[in-house]
Amino acid sequence: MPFVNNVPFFSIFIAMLGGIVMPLIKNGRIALRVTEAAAAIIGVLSAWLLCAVVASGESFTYMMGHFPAPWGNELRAGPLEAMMALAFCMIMILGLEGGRRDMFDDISAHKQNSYCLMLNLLLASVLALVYTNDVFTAYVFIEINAISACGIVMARRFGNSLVAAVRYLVISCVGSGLFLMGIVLLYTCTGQLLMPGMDTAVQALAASGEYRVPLLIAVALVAVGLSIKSALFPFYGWLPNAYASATTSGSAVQAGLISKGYVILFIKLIYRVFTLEVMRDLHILQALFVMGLSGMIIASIRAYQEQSTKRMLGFSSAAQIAYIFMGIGLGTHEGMVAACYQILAHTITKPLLFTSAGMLIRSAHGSKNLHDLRGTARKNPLAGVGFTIGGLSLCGLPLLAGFAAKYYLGVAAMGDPKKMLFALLVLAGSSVLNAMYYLPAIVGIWFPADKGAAEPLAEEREDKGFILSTAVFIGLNIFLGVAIGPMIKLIELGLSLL
Amino acid sequence: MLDLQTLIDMRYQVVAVILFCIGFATLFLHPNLIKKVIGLNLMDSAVFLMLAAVGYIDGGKAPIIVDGITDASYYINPVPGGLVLTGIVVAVSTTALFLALIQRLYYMYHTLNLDEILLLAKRSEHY
Amino acid sequence: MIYFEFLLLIFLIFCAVGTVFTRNLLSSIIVFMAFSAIMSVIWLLLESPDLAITEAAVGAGVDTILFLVTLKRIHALKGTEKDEK
Amino acid sequence: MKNKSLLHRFVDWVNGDVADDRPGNIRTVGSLPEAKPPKEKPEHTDPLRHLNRQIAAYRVSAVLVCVSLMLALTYTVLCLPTYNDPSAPTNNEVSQRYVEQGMEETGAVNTVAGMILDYRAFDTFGESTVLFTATAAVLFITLSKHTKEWTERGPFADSSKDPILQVVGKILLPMIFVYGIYVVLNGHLSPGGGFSGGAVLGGGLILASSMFGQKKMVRVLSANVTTGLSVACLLAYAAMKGYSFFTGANHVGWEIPKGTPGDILSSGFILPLNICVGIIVACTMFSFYSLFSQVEEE
Repeated sequence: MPFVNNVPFFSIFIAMLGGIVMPLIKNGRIALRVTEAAAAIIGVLSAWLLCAVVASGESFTYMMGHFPAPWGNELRAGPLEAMMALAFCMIMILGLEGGRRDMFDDISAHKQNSYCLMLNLLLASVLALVYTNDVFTAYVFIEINAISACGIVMARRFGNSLVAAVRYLVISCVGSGLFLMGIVLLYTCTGQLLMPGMDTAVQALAASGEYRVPLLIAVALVAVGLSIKSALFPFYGWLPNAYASATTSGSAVQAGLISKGYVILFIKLIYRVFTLEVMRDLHILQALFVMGLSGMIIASIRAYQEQSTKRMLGFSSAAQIAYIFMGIGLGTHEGMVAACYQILAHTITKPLLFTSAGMLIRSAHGSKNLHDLRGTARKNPLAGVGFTIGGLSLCGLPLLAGFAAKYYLGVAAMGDPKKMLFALLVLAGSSVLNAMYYLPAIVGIWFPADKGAAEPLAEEREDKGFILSTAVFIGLNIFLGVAIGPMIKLIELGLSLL
Repeated sequence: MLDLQTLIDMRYQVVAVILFCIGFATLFLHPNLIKKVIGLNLMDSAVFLMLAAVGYIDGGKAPIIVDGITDASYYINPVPGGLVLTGIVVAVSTTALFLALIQRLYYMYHTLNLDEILLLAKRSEHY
Repeated sequence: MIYFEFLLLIFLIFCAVGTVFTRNLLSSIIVFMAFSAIMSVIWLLLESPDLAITEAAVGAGVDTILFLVTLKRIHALKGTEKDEK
Repeated sequence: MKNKSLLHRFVDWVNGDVADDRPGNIRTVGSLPEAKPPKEKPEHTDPLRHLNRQIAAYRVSAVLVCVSLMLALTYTVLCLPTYNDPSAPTNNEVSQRYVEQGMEETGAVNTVAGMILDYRAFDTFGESTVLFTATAAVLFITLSKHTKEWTERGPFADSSKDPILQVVGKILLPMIFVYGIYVVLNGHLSPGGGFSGGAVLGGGLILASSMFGQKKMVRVLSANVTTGLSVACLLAYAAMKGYSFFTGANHVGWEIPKGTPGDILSSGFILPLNICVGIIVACTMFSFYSLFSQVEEE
């Protein structure tokens, strides 16, 4: 076995160890550096793994211990997993750098190391969700994810952030309870906990028609549990407050990592256990499709009505997650590719918006209200550029990541004559809605309300971390918008090797 | 198929489902936060009961090897036991976090009713 | 033996309903503790002594204490404790 | 307004100068607050009514969801493999191997301990991390500058005067500790293990704390000590399991001697792992309790 195959195990362990040693580091700045260093090491390792699996053209399983598939825990890695791990590590570093100043201002000094602990464990749990080959391991790490995300939400300890945290905790307990019930039912009918054994058993059950109702309910419970966790349309109520009340880097990391980890787990489960045919047969994909379509419209409308900047971005995230589930709900291979592209596009765009918005809010002296942000981009042009690029990308301006994702969703929708009309109409409608709330915001931040007065330029000293992170974010966004062909090929390779 | 014999045979699972739904409804519907936590615990216990009932075989012994008998049919299935053990610990951590949050919220809003807390939070946002 | 099982299971449901519908939070928690205790007997019936020990220590022990401490902190603020004295 | 160019009209719209009386259509970037004084009041009450309506809708839908969930699940359960059926899908090669070869492969007589600490050890590592994360999160909520004073002066600071607690505690405490330690150390031989024994020990620590008072308890087991112990044990756990994951996956060999099954010093890493887990769980349970009684009032 080549040594590079150890990377998934090392990634998860480095992130976990980074979290475990945090209580020993009392200084917030050092803690942040250690967190970033851990994420950087994992990022480099993931890039190495990505090169290796693309070169070898096959994915592999990794035994966690001395025992193979149906007995011991296993990890599994292929191009898609490695790519997602790389993306998540990058978002982690860039989000932390972009929101660094806010973090030191918002969180009291003796809690900064605990905050970094939560971030590390969040990264570890997301990585484990991406790599795991075992549904019960997935459950355990979902709980780590929920608890650490809750810690990140309440880091600021204002009344509202505690309320947001308790709402988040209630909803995520419901989600993980349903998910656990789903895997218990699956275990009851199949007798397996690892994906490779479970998939043959599920195929056999689906073919023979035995235990059809339990299978349906189990798959439905898993789907509902994961969509509650990833804030799909009817269950997105917790999301805007949770994102809005965290500190800037917390919002960025949440928007980039949390819901995406669950979606990738879901895609893995679909490909490795349930298969698209069984899912379509049980009418679950259709339900997801409808939920995705409604979410695209309704969450966008809520974002349009929203007055607070970060809550608007939160609702926009809910709409973007609905796009992903719409892609999954198409039930075709192209739909999945488009959904993965949308995951990548949103994962790099939304943290950019959050870090830029955080900087603009600083320029507006901490006011969250959208109309107080007028003209703030003049004070902090880089943040303005970041917000503009991010917003335009989500509106679907060509050459940016959001456009490519939407374009591919549209192309994928063409493949299914029944769903094509709805999908395209809603896609168009949702894009118009996106433009209706992002464009005024973008114009607003560049033009001060009182037209004559030229504001003095940046009074704060330059924040190198923010400059770096914004530049890299914009670069990534343009890269994803331009290098569509190779990325699609990579995703297709990854999906075929899942 | 819905006859008494099936219900008697499946007694653990049926009770587990009833408990699950009681817990789920409490977690979802009861405005009192402490009751929500209790609902969460009921829900988790129900899932564990269901899981453990799956592994039980009449006449099987606890899976602790005695006298060198290593015949699988002599013992019950050990897998659910291990999973439930993990689950119980996860449930107690969530409970503790939940209760700590409740104490904090109580000091801020002086109520345990989530609806009231939401209203108060909304109000403080606007004034 | 099966009658004993039924007795326990019915008791379990009674406790669950009781703990949800009791208005007084303290009694609700005590009923929940009884629920956990019954649960640990059921684990024994299902031949899982590991779970029985854990459930008795965690469910009936630590969980209940955490609930009670929370209640005490909350009641202390309300001043109901002084009223009782 | 009609003769303005499209760009100007757009700029006006952004500025909120366009008359738009539809309720709810307030583009905030544009709508200058002073431009619309009559809208100020409803804007404050509206969200609350909206929230109330939202809560009511949530109620109704939740009841519907619960009822349908109950029906669906009951029906599902009746279709499942029957209880107590030796040929059910769960009694397959997985559990067979755990029972039949577990003793020689892990060295543990207690199959459940062998399963959670050897076959499926990654889950268990995750589980210990859940506990650790929860402690950190509770610490995150409760920690403040006044914590120390509160421990010294709070309602739990002094030893209890209650004679029942003192007498019963003095009898029970040694028994609880001996039992807990026995359960932890014999995890691979008899029912129990790190989690059960750790919870028992944690319960014992809580009892001791309520007997002697937190002022005394903190001298022995302060938050720093419990956190340090948890971190050290988790690191030891990670080191041992990391070693065994790495060697197992890479087929390096270097196995740990298993010893004679049934001896106290047997079954490789399971005994030290159980001790680590036991300490983590006991520290976590105790620190939950002490942190809970430390939350200060504001």
